[in-house]
Amino acid sequence: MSATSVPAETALSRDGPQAQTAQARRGSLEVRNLQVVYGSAIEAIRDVSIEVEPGQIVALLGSNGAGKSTLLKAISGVLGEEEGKIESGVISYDGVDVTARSADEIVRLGLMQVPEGRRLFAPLSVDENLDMGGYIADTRTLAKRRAVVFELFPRLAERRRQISGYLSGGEQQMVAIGRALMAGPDFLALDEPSLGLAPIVIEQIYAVIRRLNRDLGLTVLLVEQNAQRALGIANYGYIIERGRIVFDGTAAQLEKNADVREFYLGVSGSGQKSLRDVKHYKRRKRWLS
Amino acid sequence: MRSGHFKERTEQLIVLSDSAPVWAWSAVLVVALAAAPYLLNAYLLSFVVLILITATGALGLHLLTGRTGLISLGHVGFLLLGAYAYAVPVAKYGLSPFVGFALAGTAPALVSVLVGIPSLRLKGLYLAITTLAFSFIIAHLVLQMSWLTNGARGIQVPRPEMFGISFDSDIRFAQLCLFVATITLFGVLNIERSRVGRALMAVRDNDIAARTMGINLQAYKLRAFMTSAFVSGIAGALFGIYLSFVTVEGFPFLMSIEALAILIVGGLGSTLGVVFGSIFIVLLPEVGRTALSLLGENAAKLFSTGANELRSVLYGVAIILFLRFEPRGLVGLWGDRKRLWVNWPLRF
Amino acid sequence: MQYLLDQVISGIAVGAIYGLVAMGFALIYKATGLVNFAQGEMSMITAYIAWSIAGTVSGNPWLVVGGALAASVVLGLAIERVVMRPMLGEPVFATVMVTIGLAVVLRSATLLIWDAYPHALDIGAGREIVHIGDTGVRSAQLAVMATLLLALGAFWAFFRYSRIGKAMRAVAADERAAKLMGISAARIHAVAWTASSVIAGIAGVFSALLYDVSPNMFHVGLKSFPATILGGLDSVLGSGFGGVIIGVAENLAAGYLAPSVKEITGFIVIIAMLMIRPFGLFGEREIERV
Amino acid sequence: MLSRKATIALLASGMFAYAAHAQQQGVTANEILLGEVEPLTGPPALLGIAYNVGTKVAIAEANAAGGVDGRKLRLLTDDDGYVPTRTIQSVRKMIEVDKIFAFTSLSGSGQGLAVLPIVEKAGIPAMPAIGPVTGLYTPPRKSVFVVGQSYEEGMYQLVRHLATSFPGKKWGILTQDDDYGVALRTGFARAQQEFKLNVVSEGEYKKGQQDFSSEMLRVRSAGAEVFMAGGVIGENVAMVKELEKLGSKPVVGMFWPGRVTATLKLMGPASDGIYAVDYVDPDNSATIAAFTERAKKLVSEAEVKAMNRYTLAAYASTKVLIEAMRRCGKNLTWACTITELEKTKNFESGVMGPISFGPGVRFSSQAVRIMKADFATLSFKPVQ
Repeated sequence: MSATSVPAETALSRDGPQAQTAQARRGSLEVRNLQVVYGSAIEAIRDVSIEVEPGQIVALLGSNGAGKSTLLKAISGVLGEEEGKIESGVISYDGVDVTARSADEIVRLGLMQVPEGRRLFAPLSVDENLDMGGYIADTRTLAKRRAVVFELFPRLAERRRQISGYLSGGEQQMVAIGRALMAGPDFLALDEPSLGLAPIVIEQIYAVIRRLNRDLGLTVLLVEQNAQRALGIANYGYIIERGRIVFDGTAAQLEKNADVREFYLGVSGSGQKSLRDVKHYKRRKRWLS
Repeated sequence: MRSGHFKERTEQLIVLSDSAPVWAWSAVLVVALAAAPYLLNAYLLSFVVLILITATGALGLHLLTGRTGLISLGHVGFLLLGAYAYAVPVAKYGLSPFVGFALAGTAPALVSVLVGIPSLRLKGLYLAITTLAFSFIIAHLVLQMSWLTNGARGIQVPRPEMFGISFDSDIRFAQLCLFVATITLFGVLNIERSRVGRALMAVRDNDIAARTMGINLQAYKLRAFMTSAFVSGIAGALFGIYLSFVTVEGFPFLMSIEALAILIVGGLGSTLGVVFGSIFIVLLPEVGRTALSLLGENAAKLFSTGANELRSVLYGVAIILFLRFEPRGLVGLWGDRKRLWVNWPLRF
Repeated sequence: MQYLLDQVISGIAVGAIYGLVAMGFALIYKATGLVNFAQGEMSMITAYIAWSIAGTVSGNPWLVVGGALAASVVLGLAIERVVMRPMLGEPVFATVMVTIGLAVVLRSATLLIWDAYPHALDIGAGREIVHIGDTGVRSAQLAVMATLLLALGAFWAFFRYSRIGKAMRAVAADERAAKLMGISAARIHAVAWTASSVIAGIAGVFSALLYDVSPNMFHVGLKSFPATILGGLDSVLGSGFGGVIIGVAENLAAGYLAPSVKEITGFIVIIAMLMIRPFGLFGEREIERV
Repeated sequence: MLSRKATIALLASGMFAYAAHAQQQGVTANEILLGEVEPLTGPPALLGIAYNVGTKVAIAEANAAGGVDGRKLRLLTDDDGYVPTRTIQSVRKMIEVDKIFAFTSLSGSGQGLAVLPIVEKAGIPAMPAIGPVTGLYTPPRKSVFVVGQSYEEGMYQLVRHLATSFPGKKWGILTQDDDYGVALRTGFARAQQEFKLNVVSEGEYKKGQQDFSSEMLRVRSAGAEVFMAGGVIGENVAMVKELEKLGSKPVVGMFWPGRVTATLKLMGPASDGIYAVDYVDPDNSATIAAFTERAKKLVSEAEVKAMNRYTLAAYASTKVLIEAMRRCGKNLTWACTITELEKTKNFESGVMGPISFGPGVRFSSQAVRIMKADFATLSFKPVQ
């Protein structure tokens, strides 16, 4: 697998290897004091700041409804779909302010998102889904990138003519990641890639994510509920609760933190959870924010 | 205006209204409407009558489209059926208006089963199309069965006489329409807060989930169809009486579209919206007329024979602009005002 | 036998017009998820513009056709930009209602700009009678059939091979995901509206050649609607075929049963078909994986 | 709350309208207000606009001659788009709000029938002449006067003429699926029985239909030699062009709503020799030429262009009304106008045969004339 990784890198980057070495590495994201409101009434995110450095894998952990997906939508510029609005704060990517940019401009800058639940173009074939991922690229580049995707996910090469809606969940996730790679991104934001998949498939997907980061130098922002899995490959992590960042630190710090262990990794200090502990944690969370 | 009021118990949620001011204002409205016939001239009264009939018909559609989420593009078919089901026995065979109104409700309701059965398989626009097709087929059959319906000649419909009251005068007829519209409105509000009403809403919002919760989809959809057709049929009968002359031409396809427009302009899914929407759509052409006449004779001369078409253009533009700036309908606008009041000056 | 042949051939010619308009319906539905109730009106406006051009260039067919095409492009773009784009992201219901408002505006504007009289569109071609065996057809009828075939081929290739065609299918499948791929939905919508306006315009010009321009022309929208349903709302090619089927069915019903049945034949055909295939003959069954 | 506000507004304006009125409504010291409702938008505007011009010409003429007993006439026009509900609204408005003196039109046939009860109850004089169907004058209504001819009678006369001119032929007929079509068919049936016509092809089409290929194939294959085209304009044109395409050349007869120059232009040479029937004078007659000359001085150029046979129908009907009003002199009331209208005997309007009403007679049955299309001059010429 590692033998073919060099051409893969060449093909996937948008500027080729020369540019890659000539410039500073790309794929840095900074979100500062972001506030998002839905329907001008419901505040989904408040005062959130995160930072992702080029080449990092950063995990964003949180339970259902914590605001993870909202944050990703804000970053990708697709909030408007559900009457969401950025009230204040700044999102900058590679030093460019993208807060008010449209989705396609952000893609052109090299930031791609793999949305929650895959969201493939169900009636389109695998090949056509990949084409759509590379909508902004030209035909020759597309062919090269497609080869890389098939090399990463050999299964997709076999199924390239199939209607993507009929693939299995794991295969669909592969198409979703492959589709994002077709744009030649520097930064990949993955929204719950393990959702609803069998452990063995999750294993494969995570192996690919790690490879994308290590071999191709992609920056990864990993949104997960599956904290253990995510912290296993992340450099740094944020915990978001009820629209606020309540904790952040390196993966090691997070794994060591008692509360994170208890509530996200399912490991209790004493082995038994008491109501008092929960209350204590909730109070802490409030205090932290 | 009350603020900071929350409903905490189911009873509070399903009661028609737990607010004394709402009841009081409703009473004022009813009294005003009851008094209106005595105070208005025949022209203004005819708008009131038209609004009442339109609202009744639109409430019928509302039960189907607004509450159950089944789009109908052919509701004019039920109106037409209702009008004929009233006109044929009453005007042609001299039967009592009671029989006429009973048939005006039941005939469309029975026919709606025929339309409803396909609906059990179809979704969204495909269903809408079968209802559209149905309305054309109904019109065709009415024209063909001239032994019963007088075909294209139409039937002259007299004003009814019931309970020993002659509804011949405009005032009495307006009162009849007010009575029917009020009964219908209360009926619809009552259906909404019943088990059936909640089931219908569940069907609208997610029919697969509704089924898993033990709601018999087919039965409920059919029931929605039948109730809707019944109400629309009664409205059709009233409309026929209002027109005093029932023909297929008096019920053009455009009426189906206008009925949908009423729901959307009012705010889809809202019963109050149906009332707002009916008022808006019935009065809109009149607003255009007034606006143009305010421009004076010169404007009329400027456009020569085109002045009326210009009014028609304005009507279309008004609908577009309205939806552009208030896609949630009049009820949305109303809700905004209310929220502004309640939440001001703290927005979150 | 000759009678049957005559009925079928003239049915195909009528059906080709339905088919073209129906393809316009399907195209907009596919790209935007909307039913455009102003389709017939768009077709009518283009026909009137063609008539106005024909009046000033004294019947040079190429100028008329070129001018009408240009006008339909402008019309499609303008409608998308001015009327539809502001509604982006609003509820589908409200947006469909906007197309109904648009239909009212276009219909009245036609009468405001032109008049209520029918007029002959004379481009110096199209009215000649050609004989195929014993069947007489007007050359414009042959041309409209050929145009439908051409349009079917062109759209097949467009959806299969062109990037924007594939993107249109992607937008139809999942608009937000398409956005995340950098596909600009607004641009796709603009293309769909323009293409739809152009084929509706072509249908309008043919219809004007065969039956004159008149303020009744917008009826073609309602008449073509069953064709779209028959073919499948989201199937552009299917709608084209659907038109031909409806056209022939109408003619056979009127020719063998009674002329009065003609009007509802299309609707009966689609009800029967929906009982068998609830998503149209060529429509895609919604792919639902739970 | 909107509805509450609206109610208050309605209440206020309602009381306003109840202000006392002195003499007969619509009549002031120096003005008389007339009103008419007709389709001015949509495809039927074709007849509504032309009709409106006719009324205007009649009024302008009367005003130019010093008005009615010194009072100038003013016309109020409302568009109903041919939709009965809107006709009802407009008629109510004109009676109740605008307080007009009389109606010069109550829109088309179906619309006219729908408003008849209102007009009858108000007792206001009305002269509906766009679609003079039987229902408008049978049974006679006190204040409603109809100038024209029924479609039934017109059709009967046309068929009678063709049946005697072309005896022993096979007949075909295609009519519209509305009251107009029914009336034509009734007239046709009467003639069919009387002349024992051999009818080989019959049918109805939906109003607004464009393509008539299958219907005309039917007509041809049935071998019809005389064909009655029961459409209005576009439909008749499509039928004739279709017959031309099929190489079928039956004798074609059509009806007065389609008897306009536009029809001939659209049909092209195939229109030559088509029979038509009408009760207003033919286009190329001296009377119409004189009328057109007068009209040119009284109305705008655009309005002259919009004229057709309905202009003449309106002109004659309105002229009768104005004449009756004039005879009332100072004492201009509804009762007097109705009485004077009733006394109308052989009134010459200049564009059709003499007009007469009588006690209990609310229909001036106008003699019809059979005409034949002449493509070279784009006109209909009387036969014989």
